[in-house]
Amino acid sequence: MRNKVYGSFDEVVSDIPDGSTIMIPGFAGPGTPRNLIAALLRQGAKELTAISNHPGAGPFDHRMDLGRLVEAGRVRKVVCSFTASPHPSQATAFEKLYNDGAADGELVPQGTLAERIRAAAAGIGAFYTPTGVGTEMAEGKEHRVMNGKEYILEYPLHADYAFIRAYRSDTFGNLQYRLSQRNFNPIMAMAARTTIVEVEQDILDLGTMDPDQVHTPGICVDRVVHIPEDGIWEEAVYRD
Amino acid sequence: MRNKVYGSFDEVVSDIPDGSTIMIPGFAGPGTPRNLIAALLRQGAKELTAISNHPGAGPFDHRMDLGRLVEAGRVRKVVCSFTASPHPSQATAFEKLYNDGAADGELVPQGTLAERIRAAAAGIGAFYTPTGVGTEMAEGKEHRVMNGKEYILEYPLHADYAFIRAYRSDTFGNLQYRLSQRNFNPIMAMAARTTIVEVEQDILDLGTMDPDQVHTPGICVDRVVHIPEDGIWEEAVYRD
Amino acid sequence: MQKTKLSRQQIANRLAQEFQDGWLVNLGIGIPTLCSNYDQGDREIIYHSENGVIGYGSIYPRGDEDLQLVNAGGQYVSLVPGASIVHHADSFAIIRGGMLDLTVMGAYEVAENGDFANWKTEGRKGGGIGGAMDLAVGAKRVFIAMQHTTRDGKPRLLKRCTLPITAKGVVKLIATDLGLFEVTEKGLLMREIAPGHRPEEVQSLTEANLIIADDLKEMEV
Amino acid sequence: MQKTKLSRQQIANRLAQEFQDGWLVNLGIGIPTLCSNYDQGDREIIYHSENGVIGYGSIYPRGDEDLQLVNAGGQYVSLVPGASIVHHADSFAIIRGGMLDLTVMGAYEVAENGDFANWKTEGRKGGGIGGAMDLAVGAKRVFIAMQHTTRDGKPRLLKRCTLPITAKGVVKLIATDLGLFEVTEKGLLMREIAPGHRPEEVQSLTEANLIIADDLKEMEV
Repeated sequence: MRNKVYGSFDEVVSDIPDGSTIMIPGFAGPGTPRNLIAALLRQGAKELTAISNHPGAGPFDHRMDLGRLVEAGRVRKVVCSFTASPHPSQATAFEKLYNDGAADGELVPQGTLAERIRAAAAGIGAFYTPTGVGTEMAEGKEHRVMNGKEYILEYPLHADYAFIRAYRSDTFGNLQYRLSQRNFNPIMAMAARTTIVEVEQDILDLGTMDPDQVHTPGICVDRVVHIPEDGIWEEAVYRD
Repeated sequence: MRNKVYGSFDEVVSDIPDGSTIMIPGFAGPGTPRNLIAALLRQGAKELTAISNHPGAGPFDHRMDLGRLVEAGRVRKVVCSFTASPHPSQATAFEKLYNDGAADGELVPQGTLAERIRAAAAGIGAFYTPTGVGTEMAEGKEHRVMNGKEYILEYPLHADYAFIRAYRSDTFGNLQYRLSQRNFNPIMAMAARTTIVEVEQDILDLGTMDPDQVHTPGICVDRVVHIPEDGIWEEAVYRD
Repeated sequence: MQKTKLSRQQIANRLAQEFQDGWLVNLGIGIPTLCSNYDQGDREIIYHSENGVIGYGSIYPRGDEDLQLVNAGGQYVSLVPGASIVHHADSFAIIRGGMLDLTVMGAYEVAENGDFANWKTEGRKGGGIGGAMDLAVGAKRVFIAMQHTTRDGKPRLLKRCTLPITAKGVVKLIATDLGLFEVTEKGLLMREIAPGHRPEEVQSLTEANLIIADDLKEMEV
Repeated sequence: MQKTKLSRQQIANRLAQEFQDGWLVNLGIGIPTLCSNYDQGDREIIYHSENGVIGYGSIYPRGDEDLQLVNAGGQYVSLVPGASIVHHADSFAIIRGGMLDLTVMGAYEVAENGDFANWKTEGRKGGGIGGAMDLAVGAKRVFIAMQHTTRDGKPRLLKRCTLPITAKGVVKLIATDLGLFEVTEKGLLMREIAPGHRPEEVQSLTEANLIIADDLKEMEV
């Protein structure tokens, strides 16, 4: 099977045009594609739409994440489950721009976000979920009662690119994640038109990954880069 | 975590009442819970509804599967993607009863079947799929055009029980499948109210299965039985 | 008796004592994640985190953490034997599909009708929902762990929520630094009270009318 | 030149020659599954089976098979290096989500407008759909491998399908024991013909009007 391993992060993001929609996984650190984000920051693409559970940090967290792209004014819109942080002390870079009207936001409950991404991957046109019924999130949405329970209609979220962080990959792009690094990675890798992966471990030869233990099939992956020693690795951030 | 290992197949199916809806996985052999089906045949429950890709074989295939329950007159209805076999020479036990009006059938395209099972597991009220549009399968169903593409509305399939065939299990019921044995097993295990598993390999101690390599989390599993040496094992059936 | 308010960990512990053997429990960001620190003795509770971790344990001491393993609050946690990992869509399938026996969440406000609000504060644009709305409609029970009043001393247990709600009528039990409260058909029942406090004191910090349990207990801290 | 009809394997081989390097291809039950026996040389084709097997190869000789590994037709197959397994909902997510470059299926009937029928035969109650309807709407291209006529010699390449259809207007290419046919806007184009046959013979066994390609070739068998 085709070798999808590239030599540099700059190379794999070089063709991403202004106006692209990019899925960015990660949950409180693990699984965040930091090297790809850093490369896109260098590359210069702007007017981006990001689909991500969180719009990235602000000044309170120095790590490379979506917040850096937002800070740099390169993001037009974020679809996420936090357009404001739970604590005003941890106001994100996005939140400031959003409040000023300089960036757009679409607030989506986290499970609906995951399901909308999965629906895009699965070719589902729309689905009814009970989440958000009776709240502001349901306003303006189509309602339907089925078997005595109320649901609202939600639509798939498609993307041009997914940035993925994996633990292991073979040369074809079969991926494995480690522990809570998995989070949104498998569903985003399946949903986006072009899937680009940063990988922690040395790239495996074809045929050495157990077919039963692949988390993301290589057919969903387009480009793979191994994170070099001087790349961006996960680091500890403590929260009370 | 709780030990869910039982000593016999008869024990784990003993409480299944008449009229139950049971999900039965398997695809052309691999992943079919043959020992649990045999136990239910001995147990005697009737008026069953089965949700299964295939309604089980007929006289042309001697293996223990859903077809034996159908033959014995214990199945009222089968929801499946084959209410008739592709070849009349391989007419199933179900097909004969269905033609005579002695059993009911609901014909569902295979991907819609999988998605309806997954929707039940995921608490989704209904979903729009493009599958079947313009065919008899779409008749009487709600249609909707979204982004220029036509979809039909499909509803979840819930079940009282799922019979599962797994390769490995630990004492809590964390499961792994081997190769194409996986098929419907993971989604049915998540969707049913009570999930009962037959396991090929020796049951593992808690903590010996890699958390990253669990295919079905033990929280979805209720009862586990190890297949004894004189149990029903997969055997070769050749098809042209 | 010395007048004592419960600490964050003590609030978490009090709710953790209500967990039943074998329950699958989701812990939300804030005080709730502290519940996994409570020693359940012989009872076995399986903790689920919205990011797909099933079967985690106490929060790890600094320096010993695994950087790839966090709970809903982004805290580094341990795994228990029998743990498993699923992706985000499967994690919320488990939530929405009704497999959770309980979810414990924080809240800005809880009303006596079981409504609660925890995603949007006064005067701010946007909000932080996270998994709260999915958890609130999906779990069999919703417990709330919270401070009894705002930093300015304003009540948070209300007749009706003033902030946009997270879900309608789902809250069953609330632990605060001042007591333990059950949402009943008749209203908010105070079952336990913080050491050294009188019911009238707690009522004065509560907008909802409190029904005082006949067997009102002082909380053990 | 001896008059020869193509064997089942030869029909499969002819379609397999059309596969492009790097394509993800689903093979349906019947003649289509034989495509994975064809030696693609330097071209790399990844075979997907609806039961969640991604990256399988030729059909296994009897006695060497792995009993846990079948293709869509229930035949025991080999895996190629880089293979992976997914469950049924993910397998059909891949299908419905548009990742397949091609699906090859059998059919009872194909019409010149690209409709085809392969799930319900005349006068039978019920039908056997399997994954056909999902594959037909999900894959980027649909090719059909079939016998040119019924056992009674009746045409199966029709002006309009008489049986209930599987999907509308999706078929691009058809290989039969008598030729290779492309569905075009003008009608059914015969690009190749079985050895020793004349176009009029094939037309006489075909209800649809055949357009004969200017460069009509004899098939290599």
